Amino acid sequence: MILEGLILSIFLFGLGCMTFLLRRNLILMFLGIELIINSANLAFVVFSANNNNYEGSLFVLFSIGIAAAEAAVGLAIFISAYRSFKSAYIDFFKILRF
Amino acid sequence: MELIILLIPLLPLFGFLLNAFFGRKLKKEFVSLIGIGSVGLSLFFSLYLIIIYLLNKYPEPLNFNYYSLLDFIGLKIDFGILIDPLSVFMLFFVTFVGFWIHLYSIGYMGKEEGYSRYFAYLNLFMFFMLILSLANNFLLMFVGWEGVGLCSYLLIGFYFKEEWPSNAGRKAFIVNRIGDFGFLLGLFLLFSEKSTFSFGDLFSGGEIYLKYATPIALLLFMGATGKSAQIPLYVWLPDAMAGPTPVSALIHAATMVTAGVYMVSRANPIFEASPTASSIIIIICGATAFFAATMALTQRDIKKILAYSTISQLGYMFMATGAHKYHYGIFHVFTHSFFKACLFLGAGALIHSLHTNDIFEMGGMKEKMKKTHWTFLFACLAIAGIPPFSGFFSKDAILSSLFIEAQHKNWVYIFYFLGLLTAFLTSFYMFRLYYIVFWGKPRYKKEPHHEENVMTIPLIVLAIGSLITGFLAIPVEKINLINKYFHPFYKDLTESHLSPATEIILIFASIFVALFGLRIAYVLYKKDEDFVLANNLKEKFNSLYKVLFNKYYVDEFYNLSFVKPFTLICKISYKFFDEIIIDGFLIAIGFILQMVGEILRFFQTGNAKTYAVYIISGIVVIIWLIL
Amino acid sequence: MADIINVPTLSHLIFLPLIGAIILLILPFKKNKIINWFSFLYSLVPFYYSMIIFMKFNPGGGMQFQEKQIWIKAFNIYYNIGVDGISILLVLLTNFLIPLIFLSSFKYIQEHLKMYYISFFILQTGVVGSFLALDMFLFYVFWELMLLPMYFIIGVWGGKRRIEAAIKFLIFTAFGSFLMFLSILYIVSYNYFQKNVLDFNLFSYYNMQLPQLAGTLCFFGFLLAFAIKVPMVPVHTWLPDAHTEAPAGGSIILAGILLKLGTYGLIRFIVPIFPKISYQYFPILLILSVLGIIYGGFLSFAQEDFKKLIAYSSVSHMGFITLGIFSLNFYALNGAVLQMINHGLSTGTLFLLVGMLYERKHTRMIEDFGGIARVIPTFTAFFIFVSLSSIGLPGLNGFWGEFLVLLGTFQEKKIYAILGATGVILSAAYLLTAIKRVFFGEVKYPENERFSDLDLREWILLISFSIPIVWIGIYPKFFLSKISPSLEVYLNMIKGFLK
Amino acid sequence: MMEIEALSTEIFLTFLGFLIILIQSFIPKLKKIFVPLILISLLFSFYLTIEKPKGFFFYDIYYVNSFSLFFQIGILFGLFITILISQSLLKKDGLERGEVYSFMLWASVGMFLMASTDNLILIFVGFELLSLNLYILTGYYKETQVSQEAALKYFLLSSFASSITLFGMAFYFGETDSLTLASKTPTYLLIFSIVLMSSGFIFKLSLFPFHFWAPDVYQGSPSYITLFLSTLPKFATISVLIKIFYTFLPNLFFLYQENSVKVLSIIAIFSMFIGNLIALVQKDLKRMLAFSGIAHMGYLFAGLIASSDMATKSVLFYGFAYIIMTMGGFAVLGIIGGGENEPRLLNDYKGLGYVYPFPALVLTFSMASLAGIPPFQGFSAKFFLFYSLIDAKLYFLAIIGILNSILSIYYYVRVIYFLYMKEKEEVLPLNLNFYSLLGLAIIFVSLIYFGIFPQYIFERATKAVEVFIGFF
Amino acid sequence: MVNVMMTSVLFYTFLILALIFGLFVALFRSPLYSLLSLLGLISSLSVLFYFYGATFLSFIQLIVYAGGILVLFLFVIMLLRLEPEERGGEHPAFKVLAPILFFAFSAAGVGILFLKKIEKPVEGYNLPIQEFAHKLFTNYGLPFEAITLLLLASAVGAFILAKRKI
Repeated sequence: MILEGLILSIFLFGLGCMTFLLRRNLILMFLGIELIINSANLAFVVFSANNNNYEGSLFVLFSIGIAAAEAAVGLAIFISAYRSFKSAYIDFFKILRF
Repeated sequence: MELIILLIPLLPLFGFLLNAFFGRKLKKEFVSLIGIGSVGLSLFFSLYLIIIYLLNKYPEPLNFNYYSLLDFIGLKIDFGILIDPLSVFMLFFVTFVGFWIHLYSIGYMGKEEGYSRYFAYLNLFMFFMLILSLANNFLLMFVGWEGVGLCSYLLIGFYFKEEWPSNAGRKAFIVNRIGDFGFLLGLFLLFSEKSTFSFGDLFSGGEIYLKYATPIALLLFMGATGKSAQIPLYVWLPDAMAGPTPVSALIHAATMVTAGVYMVSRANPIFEASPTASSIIIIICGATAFFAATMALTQRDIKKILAYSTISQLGYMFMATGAHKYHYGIFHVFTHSFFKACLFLGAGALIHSLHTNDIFEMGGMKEKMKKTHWTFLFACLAIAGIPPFSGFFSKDAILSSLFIEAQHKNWVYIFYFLGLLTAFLTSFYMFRLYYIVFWGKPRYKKEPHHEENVMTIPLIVLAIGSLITGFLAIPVEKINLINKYFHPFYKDLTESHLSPATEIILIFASIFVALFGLRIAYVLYKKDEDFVLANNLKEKFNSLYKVLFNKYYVDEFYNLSFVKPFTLICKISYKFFDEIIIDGFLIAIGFILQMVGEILRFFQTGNAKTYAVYIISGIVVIIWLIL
Repeated sequence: MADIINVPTLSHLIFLPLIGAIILLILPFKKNKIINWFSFLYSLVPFYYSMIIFMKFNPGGGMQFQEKQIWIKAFNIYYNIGVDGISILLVLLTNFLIPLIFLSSFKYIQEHLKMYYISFFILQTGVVGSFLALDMFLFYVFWELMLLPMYFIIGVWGGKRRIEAAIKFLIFTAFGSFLMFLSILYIVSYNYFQKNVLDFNLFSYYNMQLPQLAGTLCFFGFLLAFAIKVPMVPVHTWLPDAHTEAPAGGSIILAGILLKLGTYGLIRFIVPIFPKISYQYFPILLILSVLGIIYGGFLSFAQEDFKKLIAYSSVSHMGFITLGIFSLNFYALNGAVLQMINHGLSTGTLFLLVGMLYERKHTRMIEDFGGIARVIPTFTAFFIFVSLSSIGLPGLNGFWGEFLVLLGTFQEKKIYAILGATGVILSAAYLLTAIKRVFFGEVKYPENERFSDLDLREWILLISFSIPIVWIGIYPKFFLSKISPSLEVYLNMIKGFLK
Repeated sequence: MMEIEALSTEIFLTFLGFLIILIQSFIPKLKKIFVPLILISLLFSFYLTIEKPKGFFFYDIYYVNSFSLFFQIGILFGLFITILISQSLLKKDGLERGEVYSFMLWASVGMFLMASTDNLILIFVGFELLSLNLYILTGYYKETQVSQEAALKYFLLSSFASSITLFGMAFYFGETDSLTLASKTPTYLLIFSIVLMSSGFIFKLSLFPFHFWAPDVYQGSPSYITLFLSTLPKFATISVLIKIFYTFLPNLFFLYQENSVKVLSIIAIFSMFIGNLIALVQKDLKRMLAFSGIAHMGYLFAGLIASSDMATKSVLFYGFAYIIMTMGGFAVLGIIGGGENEPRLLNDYKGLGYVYPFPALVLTFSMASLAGIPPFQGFSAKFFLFYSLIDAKLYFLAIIGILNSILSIYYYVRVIYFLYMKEKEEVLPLNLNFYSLLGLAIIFVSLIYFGIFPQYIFERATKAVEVFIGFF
Repeated sequence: MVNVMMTSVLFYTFLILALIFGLFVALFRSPLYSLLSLLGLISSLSVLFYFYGATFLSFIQLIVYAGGILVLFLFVIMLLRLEPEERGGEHPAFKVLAPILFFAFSAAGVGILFLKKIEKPVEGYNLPIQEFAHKLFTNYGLPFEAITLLLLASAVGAFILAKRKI
C-alpha cells in the first residue's frame, strides 16, 4: 500500500513534467506544476503514514497554501502576459533568446 | 706624468664635446682651432712622452690605472693606460699623421656643410684611436676598437644626403661587428682560461700557456679581419671610400684599419702559442694581399684603387705577424701610414680640384698641381717598394721574414712568392694610376682649382715621412733601429736567421719586381698616351678583365649568399612564424572559443519548455550518474 | 610622525604615487597646463625619495628598509616590503622614468589628461610595489594592479589599432598571471600540509620541495607569467602590438619597467623557488633566450613600422637578460640586472624619440621619413647616440650588460654565449638600417622639410636620459657595486640549493 | 519575548512593508518619504539584527547564530543598496509605488527565514515567500513585452523548480522521518531526494543545467529588479545549499565519493564554461552579465563541492563579493541608459566613460572585480575560493576555474574599452539622483575597501562557519 | 476481512483513477478537459489521503484545492476564453522527449523505491488531529505566520499584476 502510493506519486511527478513539456498552453503547463505539487503532497501523506509521523502531513498543509498563493500570482502574470502578447501559447514567448 | 698621459686621449674628447655641442654656433675658425688644437696638443704631449720615454732608455712598461670600470671578484677591469714600446710607437704616428690630416681637412672640408660635425667626428675618432692604442687591457682596447668603428661609420656616412655613403657606413659597421663578434668570443675564451683581460697580467711573462690557444687566436684574428679588412670581411673597405677623402686617409688607410695588426702584435704571446693560427694568418692574408692587388689593377676610381691597395698592404702586415715578425708588421703599419696617407691626401687634392674620382677623367695633372704631383710620386715610389723610400724597407723586411719562416715551414715559400708577385702588382697599378693621372693629355672637363697651402703642407710633410721613415729599418742587423727598439719587447723574435747573401738576393728580388711593375706601367700608360695597348689587352682578356673589374663578384656573392637569405629569413620569420603561426594560433583559439560560444548560444532557444527539458533531463542524468 | 616625514621609507615610494592619483582625482583641476605641471612636479617627489634611499642603501646589507605589518590575519598575509641589490636599481629606474614620461607627455597627450596621469601613478605604485614586495600575495596584488592602468594607457591614448593591442596585452598578461596565481596557491597549500602553517612569505618558499609533477606544473605556472611579461619567445606577440599602439609614454614605461618585472620575477621567484626543477629546464630556457635574441633580431629587421622595430628589438634585448639569468653565473647575473636598467634606458629613450617623430608627423612608418637628418640634426644625433647605446657600443651603457651576460654565459655554456653574441651583429643590422632609412639620404617628402628640431623640453628630456646612459657606460662599477653583493649572496644560495 | 527579539528584524521589515502599502494606498502624496523611511528603517534593522539574541527559538526551528547573522547582514546590506539605486530608476519610469519596496522587503524576510533555519518547512516557506515576491517584482513592469515574457518565464520555470524541490523534500521526509536537515546515513532514496531537493535551489543559483532562465529573465526585467533578482536570492540560497551540502556531502563522499564529486564538478565546470563562453558573444550587457553570473555561480559551486571549512568560508565571502560586484554592474546599467524598455547594448555605451565619469568608474571597477583583478573584492574572493579548492585537493576544478577566469577577462574588459576607448556616438541619459549616487558610492567604496581589507568579512565568514564544526 | 478487501479494492481503484486522471491532464489538449481531469485527480487523491489516514488533509484537499485553486484556474480559462490547442503547432521533439524523460525518471524513481526496504504499513494509521493542530500552532507557528505573509503578498501582488496600468 505504501509502495503503491509512492509509485503513484512518482508517476504523477513524471506526468506533471510531461504535461509541462507537452502542452503549449500556459495554463496547462501550470496545471503540470500543480500535478507535481500534488504528487509531492501524496508522497508526504504516504510517508507520513509509513513513518507514523504527522509532520509530513503538516507540510502538505503548507504546500497547499503555497500552491494557492502561487496560483493566484501565476494566473495574474498569465493574464497580464496574455494581454501584451495576445496569446497563451508558450512558443510565442520567444523574444528573449540566444 | 699620469695626468699628461691621460690628457693625450682626453684632449680630442674635449674637442669632440665642444664641437659637437657648440660647433654649429661657432665660427669655422673656432671649430678648426678646437679640432686641430686638441689634436695638436695631444701630439705635443705624446711627443713629450715619447721623448721622455726614449730618453729613459726603454724602462719597464708604465701602467697607470685611473679608475675601475668593473670590480668583481675575479674580474677587475680598469680604465688604465699602458706605455710600452708598442703603444708609444702607435701613439706617435697616430697623433702625428692625425694632426696633419686634421690640418689638411681645413682646406679640404672648408666649403662643405657640417664642418663642425666633421671635426667633432674626427676628434672623437682620435680619442678612440688613442684609447685603442694606449689601453692596458683587452676590454678597454675593445672600447676603442668599437669606438673607431663607430667613427668610421659616422664619417663614411658623412655625406648622408646621398644614399650610398650611408649604405657604405652601415655596411662598414655591420661587417666590423661580425669581426667584433669573433673578437669578443675570443676574449671570452681567453677570459675563461686566464680570468683576466689585463695585458700586464697576460703578457708580462712573455710566453703564455693556453689550452685553447688556436681558437682564441683565430677568434681574435677574426676581429682583426673585420677591422683590418682581410678576407673574408674586407668588403666594407672599398665602399668606405664614400667618406670624405681625409677620412679615408686617416681612418681607412693610416690608422684604424691597422688596429688589427696592432692588436695581433699586442697579443703576440697568444699567437705565438698557436703555430696553426699563425699559419692560417699567413694563408688568409697572403691571399688577401694578392687578390686585393689584382682587384686594384682594373679600377677606375682613384680612391677604390687606393682602398684595394690598402687591403693588399694590410695583408702584408698580417703576413709579417703570421711569420712571427710582429715588429715588422708594425713597422709596415708605420711606413704605410705615411705613404698611404700621402697618397690619399694627394688623391683628395685631385678630387677636390677636379670633382671627380675617375682617373680617366684626370690626366696631365703634373703641371697643374706640382706639389701634389711630387708628393704623390714620392708616395708611389714608397708603396711600390723602390729604394730608398720607406715602403721598400718595410716590405722587404716582411718578405725576408716570410722567407725565414719558410725555412721551417716550406709551404710559406708560396706566400713569399705571392708576396713578390703582389709587390709587382702593387708597383704596376700604382704607377698605372700615377701615369694616368699626372701624365698624358688632360682629360678633365672643368678647370682644376689651385692648390691650397693648408692642403699641400701636410702632403709635403707626409711625403718626407714616406721618404725617410724607411731608414729606421735598414736591413742590416746593427743599424736596424726598429729591431733595436722592439728588442726588449719582442725579445727573441727579432733575431734574423738569414745570411747576408740571401738577404741581398732577396733585396734585389724585391727591387727587381718593383721596377718591373713600374716599367710595365710605363709602357702601357706613359709611352702609349691613348692606352691602345692597354685597351687591346683589355679586349684580349675581356673575361678576366671583367672578373677583376667586378672584384671577383665577391660583393654579389655575399649579397646573394648572406644578405638576401638573411632578409628573406627575417621576412619569413615575421610574416610567417610570428604573424601566421604564433598569432594565428592565438587567433584560432579565440575564434574557436567564440564559435563554441555561438553554438552554445543556440541552446538558449527562448522557449521555456526547452529549458524545462534541460532541467528535467539534467535531474534525470544527475540521478542516473550519482546512483 | 617626524620620522615618517623626514625619512623616506619604502612605503613612501609605493604609496606616494597612489596619493598623487587620489589628489588628481579629487582636485578640480581643469586646465591641462596645471595638471601637467602638478603631475610632473609631484612625480619628482618619489624620485627624490628613491634617490635618498639609493644613497642610503648599503650594498652588503642584504634586504633593507624592511617593513612588516600584518595585513590579512586569516591567511597570515603580511605587508612585507624590503629592498636589496636586485631591486634597488629597478626602483630607482622606475621613479626616474616616470617624471620624464610625464614631461614627454606634455604635448603628446591632449585628451583625458587627468586619467592619463592617474593611470601612470597607479601603475607606478604597482610597479614599485612589485619590486619591493616580499610577500607573495602582496606581490601578486601589486603585479595585477599594473594591469588595468596599462590597459588604459594603451587603449585610450594609443594608435589606430589600440584596442586590439590593449586587449591582447591584457589577455596575455592575465593569462600568465592567473596561472601564477594558481601556482602560488598550490605551493602555499602544499606548505600548509607539510608544516601546518599558512605562510605567504616569499623566502619561506625558497628551495621548495615539491612532488615532481606538481612542482613542474607550478614552475611552468610561474614561468609563463614571467615569460609573457619578459617576453620570451614564443609568447612575445603581444609586445610588438602593445608597444606600437601605446602612446610614447606607455611604450617607455612598458619597455622600461614592465618588461623588467618579468625578468625580476625570474630572478626573485622562479629560480630560487624551484631551483632543481628550473635547473632541469635551463637548457630549454637558455635555448628560448637565445632564440629570443636571434629571432627578435630577425623580426626587427623585417619591420616597416619604426616602433614595431624597436619593440621587437626589445624581444631581442630581453633575451640577453634571460640568458644572463638562466646561465646562473655571477657575471652573467650582474650583467642581466644591469642590462635591465640599460634596456630600460635605451629602449625607453628610443621610444621617446620615435614618439617625438610621431609628434612631428603623425606616422610611424619608416617609409614616411627619409633624409630628415638634414632637417633635424640634433634629433638625429640623439637618435644615433641612443641607438648606439642599444646596439651595445662600448663606452655606453648597453655594452656592459651584454658583455657581462655573454662573458658569464660563456663561462658556463659556451654555445649559448656564441649564439647569443650574434645578437650583437643583428642589433647593429636592424637599427642602423632603420637609421639609414629614416634619417639619411634625400628628403623624400617635402612636408618633412618643415620639421622643427628639438625644443627646450625635448632637450631636457634627452639630456636627462643621456646622463645615465653615459654614466653607466663609463663608470658601470658605480651601479654594479650596489647590486653585486646581493647577487653574490643570491647565487651562493642557489648553488647551495642545487647541491 | 526573546523570540520576538530574535525575530525582530523580520517582523520589523514585514510591518514596514505593510506600512508602506498602507501609505501608498491612503496617502499617496507621501511617496517621497518612502526611501528615507526605508533607509532609516534598514539602518535600524542593522542594529536590530546585530542585537539579536543568539540561540534557538520557536521550538528550535529558528536559530540566530553567526551563520544566519552573516546572511542577514549581507542581505540587509544588499537591500540597502538596491533601494538606494532603484528609487531613481522607478521614478524615471513613473512606477515609483510603495509596493515595489514592500515586495523587496518581504522577499528579504523570506531570505532571512531561509538563512536561519534547518527546518525544511520553514526553508520552503521562506523560499516560496522569496520566489513569490520575485514573481511579482519581475511582472511589475508591464510596459514591454519583454518584461512580461521575462516574468512569465521566471514564474513558470521557478515554480516548476520549486515544486520539484517540494517533491524532493517529501522523499527526504520519507527517508529520514524528519523535517530537519541533519546528517543521516545515506541511502539511494536519500540521495534521490537530495538531488531533487537541491535542484530548486540550484535553479535559483542559475547553475547548469538549471541556468537557462537567468539570461532571459535578467535581460527582460528592468535593471532595478535584475539588480535584486540576480544577487540577493542567490546569496540567500547559498545558505541553504551550504546547509544541505554540509550535512550530506561528507557522508556522500564517504559512500559515493567518486560519483557525486564528479557529477557536482560537472555542474560547476559546465556552468563556468557555458557562462563564460556565451557571455563572450553577447552584445546585450544585461544578458552578458547574466551569463557571467552563471559562471560565477560555477566558481562558487566549486567551493561548495569542496565543503571544507575553508571552502565554505570562501564561498560565503564570494557570495558577499558577488552581491556587490553584480549590483555595481546592474546599477550602472540602470543609471546610464534610456527607459527600462530599451535594451542595454554594448554599443550604446561607447565613450560614455568621459561623459559620466563616476558611474562609468563604478562599472569599470565592478567589471574588474568580476574579472578578479586586484585590488578589488572579486580578487580577494577568488583568492580565498581558489585557495580553498586547492586546499581541498580539487586541483582540476581550480585549474578549470582559473582558465575560465582568464576567458572571462576578455568580455569584462570589453565593457571597459567600450566605455573609454571608443568614440562616443550618442549619449545615453543619466538617471542619477542623490540616492543612487549614494548607492554607487557604497558599491564603489566596498569594492575597494573589502578588496584590500577582506579581513573583516572573512572573519565574519569564519565565525559563521564555526557553527557547523559540530556537524562533522 | 471483507472490509479489508473492500478498502484495498477501493484503494486500488482510486489509485488507478488518479493515474488515469493524471494521464488525462497531460494528454488533453483542451484546457477545460485537462482542468477537469485535474479535478478528478485531486478528488481521487483526497480519497487516497483518506486511505492513508489523513482524513483532515483529504478534506482540505477537496476544499482548498478543488474548491479554491481549481476554480481560480477555471475562472481564468473562462476569462481568457482559451481554445483547445491545435494539433501540430509545436516542435515534435517535445513529443518524443517528454515520454522518454517521463520513463527515465519513473524508472529511476521506482527502481530506487524498490531498493528501499518498506516496513510493514502501519495498519489503520490515523492522523492525530489534535496533536497535529497543536504542532501547527506551536512548533510550526513561525512558518504559519510566514504563510500568512506569503498569502498577503500574493494577494497584493496578484492585484497589482492583474491591473492594466499601475
